[in-house]
Amino acid sequence: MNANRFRFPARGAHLLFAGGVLLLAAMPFLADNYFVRLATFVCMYGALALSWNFIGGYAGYPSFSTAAFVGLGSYVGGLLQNAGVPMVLAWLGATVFVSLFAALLGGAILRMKGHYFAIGSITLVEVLRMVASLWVDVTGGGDGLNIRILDGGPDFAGRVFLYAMLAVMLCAWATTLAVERSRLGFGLRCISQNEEAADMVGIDTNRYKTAAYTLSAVYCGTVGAIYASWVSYIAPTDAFGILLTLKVPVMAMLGGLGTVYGPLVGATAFVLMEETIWARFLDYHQAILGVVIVLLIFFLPGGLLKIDYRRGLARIRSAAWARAGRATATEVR
Amino acid sequence: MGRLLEVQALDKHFGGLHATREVSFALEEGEIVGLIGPNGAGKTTLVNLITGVVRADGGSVVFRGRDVTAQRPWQAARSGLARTFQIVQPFPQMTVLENVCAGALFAGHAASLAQAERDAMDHLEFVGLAHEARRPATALTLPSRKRLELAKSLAMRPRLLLLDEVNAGLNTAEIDQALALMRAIAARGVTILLIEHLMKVVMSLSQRILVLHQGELIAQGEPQAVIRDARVVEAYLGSKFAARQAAHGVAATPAADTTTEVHR
Amino acid sequence: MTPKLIRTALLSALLMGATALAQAQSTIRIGAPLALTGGLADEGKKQQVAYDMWLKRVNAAGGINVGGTRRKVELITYDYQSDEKRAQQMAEKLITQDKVEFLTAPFGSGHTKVVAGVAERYGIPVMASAASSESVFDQGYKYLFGTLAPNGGLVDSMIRTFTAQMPTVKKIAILGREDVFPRSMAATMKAHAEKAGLKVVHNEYFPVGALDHSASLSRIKASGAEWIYITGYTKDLILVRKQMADLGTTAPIITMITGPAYREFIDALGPLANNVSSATWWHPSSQYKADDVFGSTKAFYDEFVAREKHDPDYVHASAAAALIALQKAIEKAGSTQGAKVRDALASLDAMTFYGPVKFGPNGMNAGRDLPIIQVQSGKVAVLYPQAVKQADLVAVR
Amino acid sequence: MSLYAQIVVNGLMLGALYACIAVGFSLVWGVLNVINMLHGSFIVLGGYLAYFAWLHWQVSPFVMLLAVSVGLFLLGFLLQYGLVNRVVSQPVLTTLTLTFGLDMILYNLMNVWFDATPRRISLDLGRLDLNGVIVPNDRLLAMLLALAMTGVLYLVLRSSRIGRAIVAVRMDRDAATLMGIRVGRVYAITFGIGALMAGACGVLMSVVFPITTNITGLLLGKAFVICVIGGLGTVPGALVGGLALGLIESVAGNFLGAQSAILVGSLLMLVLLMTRPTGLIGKRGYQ
Repeated sequence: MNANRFRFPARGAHLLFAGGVLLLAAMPFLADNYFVRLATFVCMYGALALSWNFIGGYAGYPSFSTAAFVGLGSYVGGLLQNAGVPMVLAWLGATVFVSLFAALLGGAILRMKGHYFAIGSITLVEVLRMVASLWVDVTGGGDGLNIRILDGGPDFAGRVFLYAMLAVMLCAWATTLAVERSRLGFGLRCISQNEEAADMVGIDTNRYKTAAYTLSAVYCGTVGAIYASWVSYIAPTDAFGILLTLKVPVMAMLGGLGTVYGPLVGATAFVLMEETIWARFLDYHQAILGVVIVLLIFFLPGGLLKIDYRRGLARIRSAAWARAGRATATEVR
Repeated sequence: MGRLLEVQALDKHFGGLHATREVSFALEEGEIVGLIGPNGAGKTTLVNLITGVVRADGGSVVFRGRDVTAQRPWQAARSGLARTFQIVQPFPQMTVLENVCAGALFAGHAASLAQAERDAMDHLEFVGLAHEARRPATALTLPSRKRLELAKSLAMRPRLLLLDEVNAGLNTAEIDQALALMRAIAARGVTILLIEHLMKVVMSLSQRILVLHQGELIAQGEPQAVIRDARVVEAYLGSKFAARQAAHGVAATPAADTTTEVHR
Repeated sequence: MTPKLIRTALLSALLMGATALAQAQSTIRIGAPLALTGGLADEGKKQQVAYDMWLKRVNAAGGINVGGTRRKVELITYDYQSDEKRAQQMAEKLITQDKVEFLTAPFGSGHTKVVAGVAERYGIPVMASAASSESVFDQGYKYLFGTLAPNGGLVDSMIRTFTAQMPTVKKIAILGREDVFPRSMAATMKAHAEKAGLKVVHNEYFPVGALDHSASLSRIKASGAEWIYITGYTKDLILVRKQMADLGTTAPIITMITGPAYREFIDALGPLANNVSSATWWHPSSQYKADDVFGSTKAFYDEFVAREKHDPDYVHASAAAALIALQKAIEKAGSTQGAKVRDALASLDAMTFYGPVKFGPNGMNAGRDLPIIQVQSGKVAVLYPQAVKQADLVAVR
Repeated sequence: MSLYAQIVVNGLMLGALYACIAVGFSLVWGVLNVINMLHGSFIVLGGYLAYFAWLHWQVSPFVMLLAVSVGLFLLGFLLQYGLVNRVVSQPVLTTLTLTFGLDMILYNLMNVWFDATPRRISLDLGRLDLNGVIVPNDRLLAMLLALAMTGVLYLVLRSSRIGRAIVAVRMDRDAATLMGIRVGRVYAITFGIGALMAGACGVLMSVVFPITTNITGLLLGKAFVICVIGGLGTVPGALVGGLALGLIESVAGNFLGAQSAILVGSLLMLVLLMTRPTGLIGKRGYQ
């Protein structure tokens, strides 16, 4: 994970992003609810990928806790709502709860590195799933949890959840920008490259890693809670889905690790890819998606954004260093 | 001149190996002290103990009046203890500038990233790497990397700088430049503990010398006096040689072997 | 690049949508999100087969008669990969993109809930062919109708028949999968068994994805139960039965919900399947004369065997029946409008090859005498109802 | 009394099966430092092959054991040689994602070819009754096979040329390269062996267990837990871990109930990960 693998020509990227956000926001007026839902998924996965990027991209820790946080968020949110808490407050409540959970857990789980951490984080998903299905009195066990369906018709519901998810995605994006330009982001990049050396230059690695892990949980919690209200029914196996926990890192990789826009590009590309593929090939969509992933590993190791980078580099190879310099400057300022 | 560092009976075992035995010494503000001793004498272990990389089994380290025996490396770094490594370890995927930035930002108490970058630039100027600032750290030559390592440690605004074999693998010309650099650093009022094999460097820089042998501090004091110390000579050149010298009444003058490393 | 990608996808799909709209006038479009891959792939494929059989028959007859004009039927199926998120996404796609007027629910109570949740918002009737847990239908969804009878129905007649034929049986051990349908089947049995004066000596749920049951089975063995009652998916039940044999855990009555109803259960267990009893929602031996596209149970059975080379089970039948019920409701309403058809469904009282279909207030098919079956020398024999009874309950040796 | 004896026996029998599941996975992990997401599908593939051979040509699974082993070895070898080797030195995430992608492909193909119907070779090998304590023969066989596979692997790694090469590569890749070992080839062979073990385990499971594509994820998950409990990447570790997990689940399942049993297993794994990442037998390597 190359910290300054490249710096997206900052202004251009932001403009593209703004355009994208506008398009997503305008979806209810451009197309029917299926596209609204698609847009909602793009925002949802975008937010998740951005969240994962904090721990997986910047700190370089292969975390598979995403589903744990999402599931936890959806249960907490659902339970709060059933307890009569207004929807939006329930979402916030879930966010807070999940953040605290991650913050407390981080210290312990981040003692592991590499594979160990990967497995530890994925086990967390399993453990929570088991708890959710065991704790019948609260979670309803395997029967799942019903949340009152939001009335106001499909169009209204569609918009509510699209804008909710979009808002979360924007928060995640803003947070990423802040981190990217902060002491924290710089420290995390140091950690991802050489943890001992980072320690030596005075970085409190444990605190930084825990911060990254917590950041990677915050918005997962929100997304989970929103999702729960959206589907109005959650069950352990789906809420704590292993598939989700594997998908999100793939999306981030697909876009480009440790960058502001990589995860967003990756999530969008992945969702659209899935949509188009399964629709065309009823029997083989999974295999095709697999092939796509394999090809990506070989031909786009740096993620989709790398393409622009390569082209850009080729064009202005001469001015490369100067550019990198300006980039560093922008990143530092 | 106040007391900067006080090491009390520092003890460390690695399994069967007794790495340091009850080592005690002190450093005064602004001193340059050489720490010498044959390979495996426990020099690096001592540095690791002082900077909190490894925990001492016994004894204490007092730095600027605070007991820092139990502190972690990052705390050491922030409290003004900087060290360079025998094997330089930069952040491979960062530019030279970013590497130094890290030091300035997290230990050098730079107010902001911008501030850190300005400081970093100054330090790069100082060690003469300014022109390389934008290059990836991994693209540097060995001597330049050593300079980068120095710049990084300086950026940490150290009160005490522990230089672990900064000259290993440099040629005579490069060593002379390094010497000049270290003098300049000292001139800034940074206290330096210098771990060296090259007697030339040690002799010309150090005001005092500590000699470590098999984890034990066998001698310390004036450079000239120390290297005439029988136990030191024995530690380095073996007992026979020492005996013969004693017989002939000649001393192993440092001039005899300047750039070549004494032991071996 | 993000917006560009979206825009291209947008345009292409808008085109798809347009064409869909064009067809919508001529044909009746029914959407079927199916689990063709993932955990429920097997069951999903069963639904697919049954739907297709019905579709062929209907269109061969010129389509469904809507207020005098026969309209052909088009069935749009998507694989939702047994993934809840995708299931609802498919439902929405089918409704908004493919402009379907009706939906069928996927296999299983959980995913039925999710799809019904979407359809409810649009007022699109959903035909559920494989959801039997009240918890699915007590959500107050007005547009959800299920062809399976409530679980309670299964359990009651079973307790009655078995205790009648084996009065000595007093102690029952219950082991259920922690999952919507199996769980409720186990819970229902516990409640009703206690009401019927049986002693529940063991009551436990095993987690989704258990690879071993020896612990539970050893304890059941020690509990001295005379009736062992297990609920789960086929692969669980195969494993449990195998391990029961391994551990010598047995009882005069071994019931597995709904193992013996599935051919693959018997195939996989061979002799071990013998004398395992179960209840099911439908069995080919219960013959009905019907006024539907198949005409009679036999006709359905013959066509199915000719096509698939093995016996149909209740999933096949129920899936076909669900669409038959929908067809009848449309004909009755003389319209394809969601609300009208919904009302027609609510008041429907039809006789199908699958048996009578009459939806209760919560949208579930009214309970009726459900077949109780037992595997006897490799074949499924019906023990109840009397009308189609083929054999008496045989104790497991 | 006999119940407790039974609990222990159950645990060991289950543990043996678990060990079977984990050995190959552990080997690949240890030597290649690759988490092989394909492992579960390899097992199921082996099971299917055995099943269909038995169904159509009445080939005994024990004959198939050989054929399947060879087949999967080749499959594994080629996959590693052609694909995984190219990224093997990259970060965890890369190799993991690659094998994940490959698994999606294999899973999908199996789903189309064999469909997800749960199948089992309905052979029943009977059981031993040691005054009240029951030992199912097929599980016993699984245990023996697990022991045999582990033993053979252990010997191969210690004594054969390729074995020593594998160990050498595991210890220090670069040094091994300098010593003239063709690391790529060694990796491919190791991956092949891993697949072979998975296949063999699958054949065995097809007698004990209903085989369906749905359990691939489950098996993979178990392999994870076992490897961590036993110690990552050591062959004996897989055996110890398998048996340990089996016993834990059996005991916990008896006293806490079936659900908690699995939870206990996972929790234990988490704790081990944090406190003793080298696993129960904290030995790295095979010597």
